[in-house]
Amino acid sequence: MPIDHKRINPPEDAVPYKLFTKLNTKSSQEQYQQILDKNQIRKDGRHASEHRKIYMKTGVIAHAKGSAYIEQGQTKIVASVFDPREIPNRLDYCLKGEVYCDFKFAPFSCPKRRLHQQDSQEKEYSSIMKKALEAAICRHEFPNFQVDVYVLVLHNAGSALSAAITAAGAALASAGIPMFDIITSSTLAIQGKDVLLDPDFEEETLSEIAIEKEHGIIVISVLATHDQISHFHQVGNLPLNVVSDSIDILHKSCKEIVPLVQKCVIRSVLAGISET
Amino acid sequence: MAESFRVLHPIKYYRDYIASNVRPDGRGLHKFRPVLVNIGSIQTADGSALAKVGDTTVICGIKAELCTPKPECAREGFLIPNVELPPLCSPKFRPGPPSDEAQVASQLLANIVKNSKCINLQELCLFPEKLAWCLFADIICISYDGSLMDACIIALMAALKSVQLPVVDYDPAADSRLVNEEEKKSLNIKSVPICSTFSIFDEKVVLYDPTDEEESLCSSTFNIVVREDQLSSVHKPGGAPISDEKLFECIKVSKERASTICKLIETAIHENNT
Amino acid sequence: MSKIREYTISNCEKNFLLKCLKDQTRLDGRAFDEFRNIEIEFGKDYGCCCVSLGQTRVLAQVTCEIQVPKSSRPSEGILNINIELNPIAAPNFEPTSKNDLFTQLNRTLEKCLKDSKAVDLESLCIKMSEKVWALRVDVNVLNHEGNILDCASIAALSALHHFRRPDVTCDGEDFIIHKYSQRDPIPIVIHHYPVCITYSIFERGEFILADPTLLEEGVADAFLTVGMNSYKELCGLHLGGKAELNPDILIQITQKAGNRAGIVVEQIKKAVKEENEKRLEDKSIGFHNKLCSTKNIDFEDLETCFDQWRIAPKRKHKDTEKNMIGETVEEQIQTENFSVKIEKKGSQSAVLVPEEFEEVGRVWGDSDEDEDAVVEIPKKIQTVSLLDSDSEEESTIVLNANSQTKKMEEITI
Amino acid sequence: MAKVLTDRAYIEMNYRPKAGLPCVQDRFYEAILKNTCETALAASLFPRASVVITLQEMHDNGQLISCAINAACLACLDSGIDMRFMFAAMTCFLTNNGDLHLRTPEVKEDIDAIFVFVFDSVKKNVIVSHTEGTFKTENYKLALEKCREGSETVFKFMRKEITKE
Amino acid sequence: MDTNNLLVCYPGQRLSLCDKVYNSGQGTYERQGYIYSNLAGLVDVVEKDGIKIIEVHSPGVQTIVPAQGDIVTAQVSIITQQFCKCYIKCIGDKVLSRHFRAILRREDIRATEKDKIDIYRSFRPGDIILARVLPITEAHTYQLSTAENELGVVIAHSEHGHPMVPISWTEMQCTKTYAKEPRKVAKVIPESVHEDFIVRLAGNVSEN
Repeated sequence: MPIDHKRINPPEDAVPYKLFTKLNTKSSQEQYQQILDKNQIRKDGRHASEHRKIYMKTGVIAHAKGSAYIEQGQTKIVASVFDPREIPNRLDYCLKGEVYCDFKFAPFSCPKRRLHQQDSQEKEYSSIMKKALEAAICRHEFPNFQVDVYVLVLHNAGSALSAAITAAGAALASAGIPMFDIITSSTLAIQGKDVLLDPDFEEETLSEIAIEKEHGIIVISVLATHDQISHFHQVGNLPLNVVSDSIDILHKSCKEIVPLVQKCVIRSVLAGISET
Repeated sequence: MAESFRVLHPIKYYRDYIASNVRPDGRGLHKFRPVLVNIGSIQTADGSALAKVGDTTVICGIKAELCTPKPECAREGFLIPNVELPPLCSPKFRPGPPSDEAQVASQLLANIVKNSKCINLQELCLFPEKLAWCLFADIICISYDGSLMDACIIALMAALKSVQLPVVDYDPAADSRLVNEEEKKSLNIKSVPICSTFSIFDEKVVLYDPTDEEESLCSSTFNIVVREDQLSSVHKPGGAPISDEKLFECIKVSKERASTICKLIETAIHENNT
Repeated sequence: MSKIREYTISNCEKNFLLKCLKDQTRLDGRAFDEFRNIEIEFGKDYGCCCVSLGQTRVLAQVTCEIQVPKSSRPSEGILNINIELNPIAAPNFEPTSKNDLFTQLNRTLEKCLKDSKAVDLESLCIKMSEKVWALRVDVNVLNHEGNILDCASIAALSALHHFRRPDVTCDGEDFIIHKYSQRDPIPIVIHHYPVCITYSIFERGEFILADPTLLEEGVADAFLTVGMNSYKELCGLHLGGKAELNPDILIQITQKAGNRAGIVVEQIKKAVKEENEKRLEDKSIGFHNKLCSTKNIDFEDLETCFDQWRIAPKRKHKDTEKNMIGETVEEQIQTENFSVKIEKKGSQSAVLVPEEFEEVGRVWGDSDEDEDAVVEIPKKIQTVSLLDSDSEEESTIVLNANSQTKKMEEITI
Repeated sequence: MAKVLTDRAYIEMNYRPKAGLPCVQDRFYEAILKNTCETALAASLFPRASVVITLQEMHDNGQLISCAINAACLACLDSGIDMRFMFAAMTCFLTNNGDLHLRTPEVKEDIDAIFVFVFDSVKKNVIVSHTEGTFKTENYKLALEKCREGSETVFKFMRKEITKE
Repeated sequence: MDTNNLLVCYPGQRLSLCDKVYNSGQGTYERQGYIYSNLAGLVDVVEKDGIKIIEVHSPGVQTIVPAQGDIVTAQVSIITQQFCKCYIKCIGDKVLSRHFRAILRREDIRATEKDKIDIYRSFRPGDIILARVLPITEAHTYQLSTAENELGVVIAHSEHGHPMVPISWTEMQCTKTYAKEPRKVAKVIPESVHEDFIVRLAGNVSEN
């Protein structure tokens, strides 16, 4: 790794201590078997089709136009939105405004330390978020301008992408950016016949490994009022019928989150009124 | 109307307020903002804390890794503090490598940690020349509204106090290391340095605990770091000159504030342990 | 903005220069093949030297560290050359961005010193494919008065010649790096001494000037840089600009450069030798010998008068601190300057509230809002629960809200 | 180049270490130097202009930051740009036996704390205070006084150097 | 404010049918015969000629961009022979938290004797001006005009940094040095939204 001249540099040979813990002899299959018991109850006591509890709050960042903080189980994410600004380095006129998304994991947010520079996964998530949010924002209302959306994951306990999209949606709404609808998002992890809604970090990682032939993760975001899916993201190997069933589950789950976001957004409006 | 006046002629706007001994946010000139500490909420980190000074929110997460000590200090481990000012926290920051402000903050924080000797780096060494702990302390600003250093130090110190390191068995002959995660130890934090920020407005009025707007309008901003009843840093990086009398008044105030904030951290730690 | 700082040459300057050349004169009175004076000074550190060529000044510093060798050359050390063009040298140099001039200079210098294998890289190997010395030569241009390259190559070579690396001994598996005080440091092995010699070409090779100044560089059609060692071996040749040059002239110039190289290398060797002798004799070394010939401040006198302030460490009674373990939920702290209140917030938090914040009414929380004002929210029972906590907690980000949500479970389900 | 300020000159500071690329520590020095020069130079007389100050480290034999600040002051004086006042830096060392020295002590381990102060030439007020190590307020006060007296000599030296040419 | 009688909505909320009586206004959009909100804010029904226009306004500082014909407050940053560059800081009486770049060309400074205009005799960098936004073209930046009596410099500082007061259409005078400097001065209009704003600024200036 080259020396970063703009940060204080650690010794070059630092390695996570987890590498030296007593060797975990369990294969991923064995690990997976512990995740769900016979009654479809997971380690944390949730049923396989049960979503974790969400806590949400807007207006956490003083100088942002809009901001939101979300806690989905242990997953903790902050999102902020800034006023439209002129698109830098652009000379031609564009009819629709642009959305710039920046998704970042804090260095301490995952079991393994993350680097300061944006890695490929973060870049991928940024572009997925951009696609998902673009559909919800009335981009024709601010031609030639760009809205900046920043997301920081403080603690990644699974389903970070969907939680980030939900939080970014709430931040956009509280920033007064014109939107077609409230956007919510949900994650589903599939391994064989098991279908886990809103997986935690361990469930998520295990579903990415091919223990059985059919496995994978699906993230969708939904514009609830008009029953539209604004984006669909899938990894792994799944047959078509499983996918369509999954979409139904996810769609339902996304709709269930909507009232929470609505309540949160309205609260921010009322807070705004009492200030002025 | 007042809002547009604030945008168009900010100095005059502030001058009018300060002439009547009050700041636009309703504080007196010599008043501090409330402080909040929350400890140990990020389980993926080995130690973590969130500090909030007024509207400035900072989160510090500490990740421990194993490394070999430097040949010149063979008996010492590492504490690597880095302050991150992401574009998320304020419209004045842009994405990209750390800004000059973030770099200066990181260095100042590293200096304060070194000067105050709050942590004995030798205790982070597991075996001389062979194995040591490297603590990555990443301090990320979530919301930026002035007095950044105050919040950074509180977050870092509170996070350090919450660090739980596993016990490591090291066999120098075979160079084998075994980490026992069941058994964990906390760090021995000797003392807690506390930073207070002050700004000089119009070269004569001292504002305590300035907000972002105040800092940008002021001609000088300086930090005083107190450890127990000693000073561990008086950092004034240029700007308008200050008279001795005002400087020592600020030192006195920071000492009083430091003891209350130390108690605050203690209370939060105690809450965490119960 | 950078254009303002650019050095531009007026037509009359240009014409005057060319006219002078026709009269066989240069503006500074030198002959066509005459070089400016070289001065080599050494700093206190090993491998630090400052070279001036007329008004052009360059500072070079060699540093070393242990690195893993390149996999393609496991038994060779590493040599890096980095030239820095700062605004200190000329106003049109930008501190951050690297321009074309930088790339050209750095590359030519690398060709001359690195690619000609002047430095014995194999002697820098400590352990095959594991540990080698990496040398880094930083060349900082201090003043740009034309012909940076010659000056930089002399500085880099002198610095390398002057530099000494710490000694390393092997103790079984371990390597011990000895400090300068423990064991004498070791000089770098240099096979041959190449330097760059630059000529500028005017009027299609009609006039060829050695060691051009800044103005001459600006007017010249082309320049020719010859990398040459004292054995008259060619170590790189670079022709820049547009000149229709006769091959004969090229050979002629190279011949001349050979003679010049011998002289320059002799001077470098002599300077380093003198410096090393000075070091042995414990004479005063370093830049300050030349820079400040007059001693203006006599600190010795100051010291004696200031040192009368001896400070006896005073002892103060420590205030017996209140024991505040857990029993008091809230504590009022009152001092001369403020009165604050520490409150426990549950879930690993505590908050410190200055008293006046309550008085002013700027409490943390939002005022309780009326649910009635909200229109059309379907209030069905969900698996997702909204934490309807007290307003106070809500305005702060309280991490781990889920510990609070647990309490809410009974209500929502 | 959007650094144009409508009400004063923009001061650009470059601090160059002797070897290697500038790192975080050098940025830290740069910030101190920049803020100091900003207050000392009468920047409001040159709106929409920029002043570039470059410092190149030649040799570090202790008291580097003081030396850099004094060099910057002399360079500013030499440039002929209007200044509100001169500034001079002094370093003071607190050794473990409680003594204060203006000269770098021979043994590094003896040093308890290092103080760097910069004073203005008009009121002799503190422009910069930079400290290393822990110390008592009294020590700080004494070091401040000592440096203030020492700065007189530096100011004298600067005046002499400037009038010489 | 009494929060009981307010109608609060969120983006995507269906507000009403879209028909002859109810029309979609600011902050709303129409889809498949219904009016939906596209902001989180307060619902406002404006009645005009028997038509009810439904609007939604978000609280606090609104997200707005300059539109043709808006009166804006801008700060001059750079002047050249042909144009001056400025930053739009307020639109009408709404303060922007992020300013927009704009250009004021020489021929748009005043309405008469256009060929005799000198930019440096009209504006100086740092001046606060009132200007009108010209029709938005394909160009990337906004174009402004001060070719009206009510538009031009409202706050300016003299060469020595002291505030100045207007003494005629074309001149302002320093309050400290009494030196006169040429400017394209704005006339204060009583009906304008800027009325009390300018009065207050004028008051502050004369205090100094």
